Amino acid sequence: MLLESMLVFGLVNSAILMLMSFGFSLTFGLSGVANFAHGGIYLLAGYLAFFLLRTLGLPYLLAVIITVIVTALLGAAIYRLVVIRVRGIALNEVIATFAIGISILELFRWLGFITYEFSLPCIVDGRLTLFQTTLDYQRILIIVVAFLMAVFLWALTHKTRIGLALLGMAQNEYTALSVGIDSDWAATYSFALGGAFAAIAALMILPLGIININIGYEVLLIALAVTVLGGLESTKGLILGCIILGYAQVITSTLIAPHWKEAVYLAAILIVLAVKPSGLLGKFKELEERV
Amino acid sequence: MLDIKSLMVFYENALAVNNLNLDVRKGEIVGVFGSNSAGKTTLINTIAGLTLHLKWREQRKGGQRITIVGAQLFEDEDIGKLSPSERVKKGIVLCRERHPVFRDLAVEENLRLGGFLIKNQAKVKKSIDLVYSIFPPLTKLKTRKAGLCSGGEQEMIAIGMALVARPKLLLLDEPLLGLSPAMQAIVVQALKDIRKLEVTVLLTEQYARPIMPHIDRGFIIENGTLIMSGTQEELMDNPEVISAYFGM
Amino acid sequence: MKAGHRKERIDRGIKVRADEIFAISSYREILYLMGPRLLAIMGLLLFPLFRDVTGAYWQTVGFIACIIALLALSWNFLFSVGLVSLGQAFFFGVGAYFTGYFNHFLGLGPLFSIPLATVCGAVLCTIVIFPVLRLRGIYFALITFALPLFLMRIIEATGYLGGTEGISGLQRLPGLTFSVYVSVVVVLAVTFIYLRFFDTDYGLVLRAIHDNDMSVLAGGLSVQWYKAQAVFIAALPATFAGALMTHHYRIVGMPAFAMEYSILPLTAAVVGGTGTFAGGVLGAFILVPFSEMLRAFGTLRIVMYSALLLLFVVGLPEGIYRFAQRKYFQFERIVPLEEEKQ
Amino acid sequence: MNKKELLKVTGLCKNFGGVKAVDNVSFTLYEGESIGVIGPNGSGKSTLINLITGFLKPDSGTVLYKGKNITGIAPYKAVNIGIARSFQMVRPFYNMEAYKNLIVPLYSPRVKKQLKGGSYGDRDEVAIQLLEDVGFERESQIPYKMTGSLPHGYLKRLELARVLSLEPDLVVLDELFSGMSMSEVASTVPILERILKEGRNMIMIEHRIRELFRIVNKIICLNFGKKIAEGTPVEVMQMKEVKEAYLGSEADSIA
Repeated sequence: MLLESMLVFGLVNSAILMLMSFGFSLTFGLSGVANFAHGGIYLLAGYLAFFLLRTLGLPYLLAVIITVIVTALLGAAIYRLVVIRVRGIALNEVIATFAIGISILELFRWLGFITYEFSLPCIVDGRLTLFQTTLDYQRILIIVVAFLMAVFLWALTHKTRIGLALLGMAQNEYTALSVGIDSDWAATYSFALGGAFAAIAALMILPLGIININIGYEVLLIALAVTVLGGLESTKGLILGCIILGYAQVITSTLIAPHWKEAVYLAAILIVLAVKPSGLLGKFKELEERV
Repeated sequence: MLDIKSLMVFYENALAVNNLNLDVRKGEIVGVFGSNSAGKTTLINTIAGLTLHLKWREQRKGGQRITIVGAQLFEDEDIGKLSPSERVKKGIVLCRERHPVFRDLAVEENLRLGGFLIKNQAKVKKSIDLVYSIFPPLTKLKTRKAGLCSGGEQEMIAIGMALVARPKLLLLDEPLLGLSPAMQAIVVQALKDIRKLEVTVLLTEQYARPIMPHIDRGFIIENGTLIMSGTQEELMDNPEVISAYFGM
Repeated sequence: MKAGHRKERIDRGIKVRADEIFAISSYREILYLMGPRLLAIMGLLLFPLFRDVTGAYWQTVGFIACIIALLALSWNFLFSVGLVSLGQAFFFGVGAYFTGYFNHFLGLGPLFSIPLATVCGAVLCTIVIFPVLRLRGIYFALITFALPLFLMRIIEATGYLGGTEGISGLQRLPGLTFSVYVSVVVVLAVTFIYLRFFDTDYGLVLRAIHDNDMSVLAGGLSVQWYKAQAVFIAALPATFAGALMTHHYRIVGMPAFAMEYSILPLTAAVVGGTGTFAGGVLGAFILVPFSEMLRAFGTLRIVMYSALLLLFVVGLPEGIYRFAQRKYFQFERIVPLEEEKQ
Repeated sequence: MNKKELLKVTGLCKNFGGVKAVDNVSFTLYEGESIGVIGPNGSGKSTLINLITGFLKPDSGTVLYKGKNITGIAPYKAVNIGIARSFQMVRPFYNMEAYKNLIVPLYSPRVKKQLKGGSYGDRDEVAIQLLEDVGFERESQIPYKMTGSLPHGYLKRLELARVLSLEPDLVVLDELFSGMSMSEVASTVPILERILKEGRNMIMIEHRIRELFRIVNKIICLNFGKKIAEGTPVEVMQMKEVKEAYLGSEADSIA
């Protein structure tokens, strides 16, 4: 019974991690910019949805659409207004987006969004009992959405012209320019997509608990941990990283103690990176070395 | 077709291209020769708009100042202020030096990206088939990642990509750089095929020798300054040119 | 700008006159070169003496500025070796906890616990970071960003070292003026030592790693080993800052790993100009008083730092120090292009 | 044969994403010899060098140097036992003066001991001397200029100077001549010949076959990661495989 629930909740946990880190990894993979504002965008989406649903009382679907569009625009705006000016200097990209993320998060803290009243409704209520493990529909939905996102990402980058162009841009900017792909256009697109993904993740995951400022930092940390673990630029690696971390967390919190959960990230990252600096499935380095 | 008049390019205080005049007529293959850091790449990047892109970027960053002055006319139209992608739309396509490909994409995907600005997919398909007919070895490699191809194959992909974009004027930056003699021969052969497609070619090279028999006119630049220009025969007759760029 | 002209930057004064050799010929030129430096040094050294003028509050602000300056110096040192740290709080917190441990559990006085904590802290930091030193750029930044947060969690989870309460009631330092003096002298000393250090061949090797680590490897030097040494040297002022601050306030707790100690030095370094030691110090002395003035805004302060950080990263990426240096040593002029055509 | 083996490579393999970059390559370099490696682009020449100098770890196979197994050795250790390499794409320290570039190799354990003295200035003189050896004009400003502002040909020679500063027994050069002008190549060849006369050994990847043949006395030809030929330059040029894979039909007119 313990084993079974560990398996199931490990899967749920992995799916949650994946949703959280998808937007970040997408933006990084397609534009080469690590968007440290990811956590801020994620939380902003949560509060926006809360505002639309609870305060304005809009229908659920409409609220979701507005949230996704607004965060996508925000993502695009972050690129257009800020990152575009520091593009190409990795340190400044990181610092600039980091600053944006912190501003968003701390602004919410200052505005007083720190009480326990903020929560989002589940899309579907109810639960399902499989053998001896009870699972609510929201968590099942999370698994489904995570899967759909992976499929979407794959289809986008392999089947569409735009996705292909984005991939090309990430690999060799000047060559992309010389065949007529506008680099700023491509990066704006990837930031918008990353923002939209963050919003979807927020809408799926936040109903499981209350909305809290510190979640913003945590999401960023998780996104970083998972992408570094799996190897930046590799979607397969990302999924693998999520599964490893997801299960590791569930196992530590059931077998040892819940508050050790966080320590698992650090240990996992340190071990993986010490052994394999390019991450589990990071293959770019290998190609680079081939002179 | 292309007319460059008194072009000057500065990187901060360093003069990369100095008061250069150059023209390319329709249907020609024109070579620009010069040693390393003579300004060839800057010249060709300026024509393709990459230097302008870099200038914009540096401006935004507040980094080094790039100054471009002079007239750049393409089919009697001023292209001096156009972005790289607008120039591609006009038919100026650049194939950069050192065979730059999208290393993590399959060969076929690379070629498809070459036709990024062409909306008509059937047309792109046709162009890709054309590339395969010019470079038969690529046919076998369609699904291989470009980064895993050999340098010669990558050069073929890079030129192929540029061809898929349907250029009127094809800019080739050092197409023979670092290639084995056998591979050089293939590229030179491809040049002949490309000429048949009524594509005008402007290319740069350090060692003129393998490519010399196939060009119509040549320009020789040194430290960013044009020191000599002429038809193929005129250049071949000049002993100085021969010793400096042909290694005889 | 007029058509046919372009702007040009030219070195002013001495450098132009004698291309590589500095020929100092007059007091005016000596003053031109030394003036700004002397002014800064004298200002810093005299500051603690004016307690009556500034009041204890601004003396404390000066002290905190020195602490941040030390962290910024450490950040800049790491940056010069090609390591970008987003977690100076890690070094700071380790130093703070070490001194707290030495003082509280082993009963060592500040005279011993601070230096000991500085060295032990730096050693521990180096050991922790050693396995990930092979990482470059963003990867390394991610790790350092995560480190203090995780240490905080671990202390919280295990309850070691006082857990969430921290360790309080540490031995006091002689007084505010003493603390300020110590910090000012250390800031000046570290700046000077670091600057001289990078002129030696050993320092050159470290700078070379920043430029191109593959070439350093091909030059027969172990990059990881030298980076580890650099981390140790860079950690020293940061752990010292943590230890000094701990004794000054007589308490160490989880806030020692707070984000503030990561963001402030980073901002100071960026505002001052990344890679310039004096710039980082300058940045700290601009930023800390500024942040004190914003204290009334509560948590909005952090938003304002971030905004400032953003403003500088985007608007003046070279930083105040380099900007000022350029304006001081170079001038710009408009040159007509016709002159340069050959 | 009573010649001493300096470097013995046996069955070296390296895979990249399923493609065999180096496939079962073996060869032996005897003391006093120099080997040239030729082959089409992407045939694994650079990978082979990376494997020997420790920049890549082989999947299988061994590298013996002076009888000691150095397979998968750390690159800096390889340097310190006397194997120094140059890079095909130059990798100088752009933000330093040209001569300061050489301080780094001069600081390595291999050379450090031989230079007496402290930390200031002593190595500078040695560095400038080395730059002069590879053709930097001593009287000019060039050795003192920022590396970033030097023309490419100088960077290539700087790369050579770095290798020489390490006083290697085995010099490994990866396409040194690519990117040099005709006259630069012409002036560099005697330097290489002098290095050989000093009793050092050399492995050289090169496309400039004519210059290569003046310097080396043995050629290895790679194609698709496999060794397809080995022998004296004249022998190798006669081989059918080499002609097909590397020289192409227009071989005679180019080489």
